[in-house]
Amino acid sequence: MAAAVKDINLDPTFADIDRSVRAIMEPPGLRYWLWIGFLLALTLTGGALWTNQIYNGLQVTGLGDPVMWAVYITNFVFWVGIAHSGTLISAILYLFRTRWRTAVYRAAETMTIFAVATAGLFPVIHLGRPWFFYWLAPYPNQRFLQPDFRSPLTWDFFAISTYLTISSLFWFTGLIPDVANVREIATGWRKKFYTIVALGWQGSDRQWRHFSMAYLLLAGLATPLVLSVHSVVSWDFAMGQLPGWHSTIFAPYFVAGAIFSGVAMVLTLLIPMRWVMGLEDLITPWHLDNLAKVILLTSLVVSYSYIVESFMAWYSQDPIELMTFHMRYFGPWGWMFWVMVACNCVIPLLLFSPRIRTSTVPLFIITIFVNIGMWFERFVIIAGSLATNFEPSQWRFWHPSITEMGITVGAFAWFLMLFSLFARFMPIISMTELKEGITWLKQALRQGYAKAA
Amino acid sequence: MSAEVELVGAFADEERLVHCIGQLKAAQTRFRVFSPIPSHHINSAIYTRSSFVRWFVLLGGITGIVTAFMLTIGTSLEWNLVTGGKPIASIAPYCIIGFELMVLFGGISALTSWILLANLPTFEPLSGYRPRFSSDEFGLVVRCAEADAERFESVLRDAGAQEISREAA
Amino acid sequence: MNLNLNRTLLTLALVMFAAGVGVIAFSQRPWAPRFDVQQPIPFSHRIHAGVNKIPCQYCHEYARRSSTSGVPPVQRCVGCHGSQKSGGLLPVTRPWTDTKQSNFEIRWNRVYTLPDFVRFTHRPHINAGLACQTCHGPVETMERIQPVHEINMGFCIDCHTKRGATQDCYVCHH
Amino acid sequence: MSEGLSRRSFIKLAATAGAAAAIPGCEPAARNLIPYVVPDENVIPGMPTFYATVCTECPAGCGLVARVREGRVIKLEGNPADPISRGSTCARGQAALQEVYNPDRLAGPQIRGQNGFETASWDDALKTFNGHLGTASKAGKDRVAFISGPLGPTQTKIAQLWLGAYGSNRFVTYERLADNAARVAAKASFGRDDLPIYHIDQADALISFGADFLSTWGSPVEFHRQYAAFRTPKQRHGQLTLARATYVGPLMTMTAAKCDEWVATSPGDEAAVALSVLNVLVKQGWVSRNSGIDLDALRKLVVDFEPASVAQKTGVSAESIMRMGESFGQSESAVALAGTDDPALHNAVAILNAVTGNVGKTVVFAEGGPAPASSPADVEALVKAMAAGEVDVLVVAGGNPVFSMPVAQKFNDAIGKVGFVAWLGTVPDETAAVAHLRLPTDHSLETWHDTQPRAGVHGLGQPVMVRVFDSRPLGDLLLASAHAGGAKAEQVPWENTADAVNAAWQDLGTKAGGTFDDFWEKVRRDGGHFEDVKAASVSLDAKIFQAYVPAPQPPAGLAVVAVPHIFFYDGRGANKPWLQEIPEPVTQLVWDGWVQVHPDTARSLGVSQNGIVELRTDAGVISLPALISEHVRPGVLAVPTGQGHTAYGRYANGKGANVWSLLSGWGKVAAVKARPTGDVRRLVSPLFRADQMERGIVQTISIDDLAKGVLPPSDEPVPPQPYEMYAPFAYPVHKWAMTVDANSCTGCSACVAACYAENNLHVVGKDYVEIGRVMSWIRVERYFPPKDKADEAPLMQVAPMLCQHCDRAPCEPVCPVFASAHTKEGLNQQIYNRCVGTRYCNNNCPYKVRRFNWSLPEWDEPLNLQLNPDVSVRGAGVMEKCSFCIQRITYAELNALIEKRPVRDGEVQPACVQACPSKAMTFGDEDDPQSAMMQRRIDNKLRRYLVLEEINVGPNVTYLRDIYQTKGKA
Repeated sequence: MAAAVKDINLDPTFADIDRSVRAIMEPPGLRYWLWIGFLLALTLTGGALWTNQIYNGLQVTGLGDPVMWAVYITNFVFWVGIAHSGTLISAILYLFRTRWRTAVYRAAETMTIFAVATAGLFPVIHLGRPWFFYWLAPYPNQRFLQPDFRSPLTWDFFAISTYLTISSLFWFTGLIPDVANVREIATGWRKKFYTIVALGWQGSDRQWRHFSMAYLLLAGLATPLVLSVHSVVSWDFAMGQLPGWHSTIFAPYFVAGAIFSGVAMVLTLLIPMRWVMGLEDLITPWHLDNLAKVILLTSLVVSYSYIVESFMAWYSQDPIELMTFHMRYFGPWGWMFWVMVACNCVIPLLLFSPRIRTSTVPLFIITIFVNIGMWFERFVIIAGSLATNFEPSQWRFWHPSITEMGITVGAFAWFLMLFSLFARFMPIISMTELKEGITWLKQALRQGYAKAA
Repeated sequence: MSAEVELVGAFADEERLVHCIGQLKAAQTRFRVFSPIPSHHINSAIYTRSSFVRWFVLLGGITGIVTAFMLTIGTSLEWNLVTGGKPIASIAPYCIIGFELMVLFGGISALTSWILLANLPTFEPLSGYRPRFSSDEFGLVVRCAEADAERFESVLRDAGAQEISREAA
Repeated sequence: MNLNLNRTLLTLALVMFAAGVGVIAFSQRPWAPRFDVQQPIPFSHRIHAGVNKIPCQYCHEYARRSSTSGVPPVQRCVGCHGSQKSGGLLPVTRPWTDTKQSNFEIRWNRVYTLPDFVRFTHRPHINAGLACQTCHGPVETMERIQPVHEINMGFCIDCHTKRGATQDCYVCHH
Repeated sequence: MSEGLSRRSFIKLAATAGAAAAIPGCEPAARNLIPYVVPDENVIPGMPTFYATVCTECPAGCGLVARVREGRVIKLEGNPADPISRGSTCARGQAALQEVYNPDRLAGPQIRGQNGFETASWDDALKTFNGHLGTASKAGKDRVAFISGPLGPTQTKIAQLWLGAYGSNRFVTYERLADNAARVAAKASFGRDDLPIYHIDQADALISFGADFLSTWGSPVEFHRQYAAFRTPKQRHGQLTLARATYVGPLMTMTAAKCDEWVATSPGDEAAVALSVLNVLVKQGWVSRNSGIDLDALRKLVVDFEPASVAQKTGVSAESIMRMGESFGQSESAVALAGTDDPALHNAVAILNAVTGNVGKTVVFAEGGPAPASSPADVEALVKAMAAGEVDVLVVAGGNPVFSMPVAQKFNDAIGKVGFVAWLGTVPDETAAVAHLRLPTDHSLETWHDTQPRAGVHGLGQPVMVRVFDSRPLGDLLLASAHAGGAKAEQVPWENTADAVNAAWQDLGTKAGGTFDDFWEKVRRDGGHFEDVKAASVSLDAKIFQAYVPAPQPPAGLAVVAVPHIFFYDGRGANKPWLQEIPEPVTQLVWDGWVQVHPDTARSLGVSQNGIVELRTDAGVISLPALISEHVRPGVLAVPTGQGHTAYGRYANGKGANVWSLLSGWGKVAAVKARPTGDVRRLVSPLFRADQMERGIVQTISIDDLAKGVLPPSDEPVPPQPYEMYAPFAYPVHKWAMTVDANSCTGCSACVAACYAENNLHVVGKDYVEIGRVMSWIRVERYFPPKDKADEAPLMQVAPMLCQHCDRAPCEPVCPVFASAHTKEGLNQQIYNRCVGTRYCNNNCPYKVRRFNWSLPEWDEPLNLQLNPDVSVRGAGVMEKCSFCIQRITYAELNALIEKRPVRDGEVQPACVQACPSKAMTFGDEDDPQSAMMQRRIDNKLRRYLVLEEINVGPNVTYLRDIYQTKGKA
């Protein structure tokens, strides 16, 4: 704890915390609305392109045999991955009583919700007949015909929807005391809104009692869930027998990758946010440092996975497998692989230096690289393996189209828009947990760690 | 029987509050605590048994698993369509559905159960609540016979309540 | 437990009930065709099939040999009605009695329609000894044909399951 | 087809039945039901009717069976009774449908006015027609001329009578790909006017000098069947041997690729090589004694054709020549074929066949052959007359001379000199563009006609459907015109073609015996009258040795060779979308023309792949993208025929370039100057890699290993089902499966065309083929061996690749909605209307045989009338794939069910199996070990293999290895 005591800021009283967080939620200015408007425009563009795609069929994409999955599924996996770090920070670290999570977990979890919401769009977008997407869900119908529960895509459907539900519940539960807090000072429509959202929370002992238990259990449920979800996503590929997909390490490999990209995305969002909103005294370098360490660790795990994957290909001596990997490194799309290696394995090594870990600008740049690298990783695995399949006569490499690019950009805008809106209208930092944390630490200092725990 | 009153004491510090709770429990009076933060000190000071929520969650989880296997196996047998030469009711893949539904049902029952057990949603505030109890102060509301009011006021004051107000119940 | 809780529980119960009812109602597809099909000619199945006991396949002659049951050719009507005694069939018989008028066509309106992706054929069903009424209802009692069953996949597969007929999707969908 | 079905009701039926072509969706098919007034006793609505007829796509004259639904012909199949097709077709035959329903077909008569062609009524059109004819005939004799493609006996007769009525006998048939040199040689060496009948199947060795007999030369479908028999290993001298085939020519054509050896010569050198082979035979004393020819003359002829010297002159290796000589001389019976336009070669080949005693065995002249078609001389005479203004009225009924006539003839100028040109045909072509009057005639499937492709084969073509457009039979037009021209009834006794054909067949009937009605009934059912031919005894004309003129030296420098395209033929196929979309078997290119260049030549020219090359001859100049490949002789620029149309409909126009415009003479070779223009046009192929990287897609075995009974060490068979996690399912009723013989498959793609026709596949065009959106359910896997393996492999490895209907199909469990599942009869079913389009199934399909509808399928009216009503048309966004023609399976099963009998073996034949001219594919029931399909597997244990067997998905298509002859062995 010594390090923590040194780094963490113990001065703020409950009142200070409330003041600074409530300050964020003052009615925003023009610059904010311009930003939102910009994002909205991009989102709508993406929506228009999608409408056109539904109307004209998938011919507007660049897809073709054999690369029938490319950008859309890559985006799907990418966003699901992003989502994971949120749950990691809010649930898993909660169970470990990690203290540095308190300041950042609300932001991270919000990111989770919106990332899943974004990811959930892509399986529908990529469908040939999106208007029938509900056939993946079991529902009563006159033919008694239900989805095939053996299909990884059905697993996906269940996993993603469960994940979205559970993290929303968890997120919502955590929000209630804070909303009740801001309810007390809010005025006008906000007052009404917060009053309804807070469900009449007053923080009585009885409410806290059940709240705490439920919060604990939700965290307990979310923890295996987060691991399962990305494993299931990875099985979309591992279950296929396509060389480059058919690999047993995919589940842990993808989960690590997910945490990696997710935490990077958290920093990508937090660093500008704390600067714009003046949260330097709540989100301290100490937090950034810890997050950076997580990135470093997962980066090493991911690099290890790359090595194992290639080793297995070599060790199997299966010519088809070998050829797939040869093409992955040196084929027409080889550059993507090397971009990915650079971004995911080499650049993060800089984080071994504590100075970089705590200085915002370099950290920010590194996280951007990580995001790019992880997007390419998914593309290389998905599209690259498809392009070099079993049938040499049926190889073919894919060319992007405006539609795919536009929808991808639109998705990013949609995500950022939701996040920005939330950050201004809801407590983006959990006051309750900050207070709890500080109280806890004060006691810890006074009475020694063991007694307080 | 004389009329009852409520004493509302505001505390800045959690430990004092906890100490005070101990005394009130000893005095076997009825009281309620408002707190801006979840505190297991307060919780354990008041309650001996832990919340029922966990039983609801267990129930939800089990329901989830059962539903999942009934759904998957049932619908497969309804049509017995062979895919990929796998058995009609192939258990292994269905376990994944089982797991997901267990988590889903468990989570939903966690939320509903805690909200209901906590008497939420409600829009009639509990007596003795002050807005700052959601922000930076702990509140201790004691309900006692008018006669005992002074005694408990002193208890609160000694415990370190910053201010104490009295209102008719 | 106080008032709030009960109220909440009640609302919850109501919502779930409503949802359940909704789902069941939805699964019954209330928008399915139940309309009253008008025909250009006041032809009565009741008189032909009911009163006069003409077997279905006398007119719908292709049912046992083909995928379609076949609409009777005008010739078939005239076969019986052509002679002078028949009164009410001038529009049909005229082109046969006077040679100057060119052939004309009767535009019957379909009563039973199937989606394009269904490859239904009559002949196995007739040859399996199914009565036409099994799917088309008591035609011999109808002045004008009205659909009795909604012919959807549930209806087909239900019968196929009962009779142990094939359940391969490919048989009808290809 | 009887008259009961009026054109009007046909259209109505088309409307209702055409509803099957609507997009899958919940809209009801058609709102109205319109009954017949009088039912047609031949037609049961909803059930197919079959009519026998004859194909007129090329002079081979294959017998066809047309499947007709509600008055529309929807599929053509080979006529099993016909001795030529024996129930098979080629891709061109399949695509004949797309001429019947071609959207560019002439819809009604047109007269040239001030501004282009104006539609006219039939009366006006015929008045103009007969008017000009009348004035012409009054102007004097022979003022009227008639050009057409090869016509059947009866139509020829009609045309001549009609000409007679207008006092002319300028009757010329024009077929650019006709084997004129062969006729000259047959006359010179055997004194015959007809062409011989070949029996490749009875030969033990074959040498083809530029005869691409598997794609365009002679009668490809028949030759496919014969060649498959020829290539089946036989016991000779107590040892299992493979008959050796060699191809001599400048380009590795499809035929060459299926031979053991391709001897690359410069165009024109074939004759020298042939004589050199003869030299070997003479020296080795392999000349049969009893052939009764004087050996000295022969020796004198071949003396200066020592293999060594020839090799040195032509660049052909002496070993190859020796090998050819040995294989030819040592075999009991052999056959040599000549396909170029060099009479010297044809003479040499005639001698070759004769002196080895093969004339009468594998090369048979038969009595009663068809009357010879016009010779180039006749055509030239007519053109001269036209140029001299001696022709007032020219009637062109096919052949499209403007497009393909040798440039030196100056046909375009000549036709300009003709006062009035009437064009009679189906789809207006370049010749129609210069006509004054265009009359739409019936397609051969819409009218009566007959053919006599060779002695003993009389094909009868009957109309199988009511005409789609407002057209008339060619015969009827001419007869009517003849009568209008005042022809006497005793000269021209018939009113219409039907009577004429009927009359023409009277004497055949009397020859056959029995009453004519029975005969007529029979021939209409059989699609013709077929009798055994009496072989004529012929002997080599001794003068031939003196008459022999040495081959003209091939042009120094670069030479351009026009290669007849297997699908476009001389160019008539170019407006059929299927034929444009199906890749050419060897190059696998689509929707374009190209010039095939050897890498060395390309380097010296500075040409790169896809770079546009300008070809300039004394006759003309064209530009085409280059295809760099090893499969052409250095110094030779090979250009496929048929593309480069300017006025032949939407699918043909502006594709590639017309190679005929480079050739001044009747030959297919010319000296050429080539230079890269610097522009680039992408040549597009649905295939990506040409080497199979030892993945065993198309596997091979040498005849030696086969004889020894051992497998190549590289591929020990994997145990059938090594590790099974689950017990396999039982298929008690049927288990449909297929056996494919890679040894018989030539890659001709007839199966692909048949699949397009049967399963309503739509064409996507060049751009979409390039990005992998081609829709064909079956494709030809075409691979070439890597250089280092070239000696231990066939020249080209081909096999059809279609859905393997795996027992443990990887595509099935990944579909979230059961759109892909297994039936109780072992089929892997793809349910279009359940598919949501995740495309996961295709990602997981190791064979990549699934096709996704990227866009809404569209057919230009009235091509949609050809759609098969028994198969749904798939909408955008759904996956589709080979169904083993489930509609045919259910059809057969229902028939069996109703007739209370089991399904007979061979009763179900998927379209591809049915069409395959070399019968490389067999379909049947795996539960029935007696079925032909299973027998074929059992008889070829050593050659059996499964594609990608190691991934253990349990495919139901078993392949048989391609057999090759180790190089350097005879």
